[in-house]
Amino acid sequence: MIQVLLFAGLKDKVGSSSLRIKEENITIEELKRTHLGIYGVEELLQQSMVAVNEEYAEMDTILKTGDVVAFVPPVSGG
Amino acid sequence: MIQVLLFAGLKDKVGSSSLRIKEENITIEELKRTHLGIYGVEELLQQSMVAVNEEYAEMDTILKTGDVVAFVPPVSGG
Amino acid sequence: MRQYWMTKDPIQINDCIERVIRPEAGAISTFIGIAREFTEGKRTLYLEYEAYVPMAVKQLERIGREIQDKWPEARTSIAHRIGDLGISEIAVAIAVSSPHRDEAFQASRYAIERIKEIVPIWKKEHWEDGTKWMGDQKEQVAYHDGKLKRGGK
Amino acid sequence: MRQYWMTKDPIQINDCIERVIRPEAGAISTFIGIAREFTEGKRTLYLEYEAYVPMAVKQLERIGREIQDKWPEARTSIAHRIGDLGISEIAVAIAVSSPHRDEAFQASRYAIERIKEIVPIWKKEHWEDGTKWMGDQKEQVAYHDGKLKRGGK
Repeated sequence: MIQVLLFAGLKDKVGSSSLRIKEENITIEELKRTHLGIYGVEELLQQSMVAVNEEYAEMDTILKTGDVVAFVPPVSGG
Repeated sequence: MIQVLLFAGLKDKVGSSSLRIKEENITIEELKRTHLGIYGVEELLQQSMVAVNEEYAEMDTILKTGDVVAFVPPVSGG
Repeated sequence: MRQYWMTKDPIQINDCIERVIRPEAGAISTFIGIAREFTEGKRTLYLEYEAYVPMAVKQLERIGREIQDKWPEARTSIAHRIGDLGISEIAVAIAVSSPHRDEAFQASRYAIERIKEIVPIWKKEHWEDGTKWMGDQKEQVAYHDGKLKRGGK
Repeated sequence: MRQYWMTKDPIQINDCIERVIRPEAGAISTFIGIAREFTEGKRTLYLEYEAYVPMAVKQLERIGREIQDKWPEARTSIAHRIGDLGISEIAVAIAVSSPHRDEAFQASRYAIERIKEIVPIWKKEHWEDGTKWMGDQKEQVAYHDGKLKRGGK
């Protein structure tokens, strides 16, 4: 089980701030392709940074069960 | 009558914060030479800016009676 | 007392300042981001900030470490608001102290630039005629391919 | 409410900040100069500031006009303390607001540099083993011949 967190415009378009996906030992890139394609948010995902367990990570990071993956659309704090 | 204001190290060395000098129609440069030489503060005066009636002025400014001349040693506010 | 925090409550700049004062400090540079009502004539009613809070705190702490690496004598504190903000309310407050002013200015500037690059916080503008999640305000190409712009040393 | 003032009372940075907030402002940069206890290991007991007060106020106002000329959307407020200051007390507080952060940072930096050039205020250090009127901390050659370094446009 992998938990996916979504924020801001990404959350609004997907219609949820959190998804639970029954997978493990896949890369973030694979997770995006096989499980997030249905939401029509390719462009926003493409622009987003990604974090695993609250630390920025690369798209080829392999996800283990229990990992929390956050897609971070372009930030606008400050 | 011209009033001379002194500050900080200049005030300490002259021993007064204010002098009254019975003169008029002289330049600041002349005032320095003829009336402030006795205090042994040539170097400090040389480093100082000068203001007439609360505005910075040049050394060749001619002083009128009632003018307030301030010698402004290198400043250190902030 | 935490140096870096996210809060739903109004921020006081003095809360950051008191965290960076120390006997060696002669200069404090602060930066305060406030909710602007008018942007080129367009009126904002209020702002809404969302954040990935635990990660945002970690990223603020990371910025603090980057500053300490670059300017070892600087001390930094940062607070960022979340939730709804009225006009002129404080969104972000940064305070950096250092013995002399040059490092304090540089470091507080660095902090706000890094916040806009790496801290997972998002601003939603609420105008009279609609809303929009803002993003990519630095127009960093780095964002477009989803890669993180590295800072620090 | 005056934007620029000299005072014998403790300064609160919020007194400057509230004077520069306006609906168009999205950024406020402040600079706070505080009495530093340790300078390269040497201990200061307290500081004493003397000023030519009416002229100092005029020069602070002049700095405000110079800032307005350079950054028309900036708003500035400056307060400077006189008399005796304990360690970590505020000697000078500057706040500059503007729509965007770049001008706010530039203008507050400009303000403190100009204060150290043209405002008739003097600091006396009181150490454990003596006192000294400080001067010429910017090491501006301009001072040495008694000429004023011109700012503004």
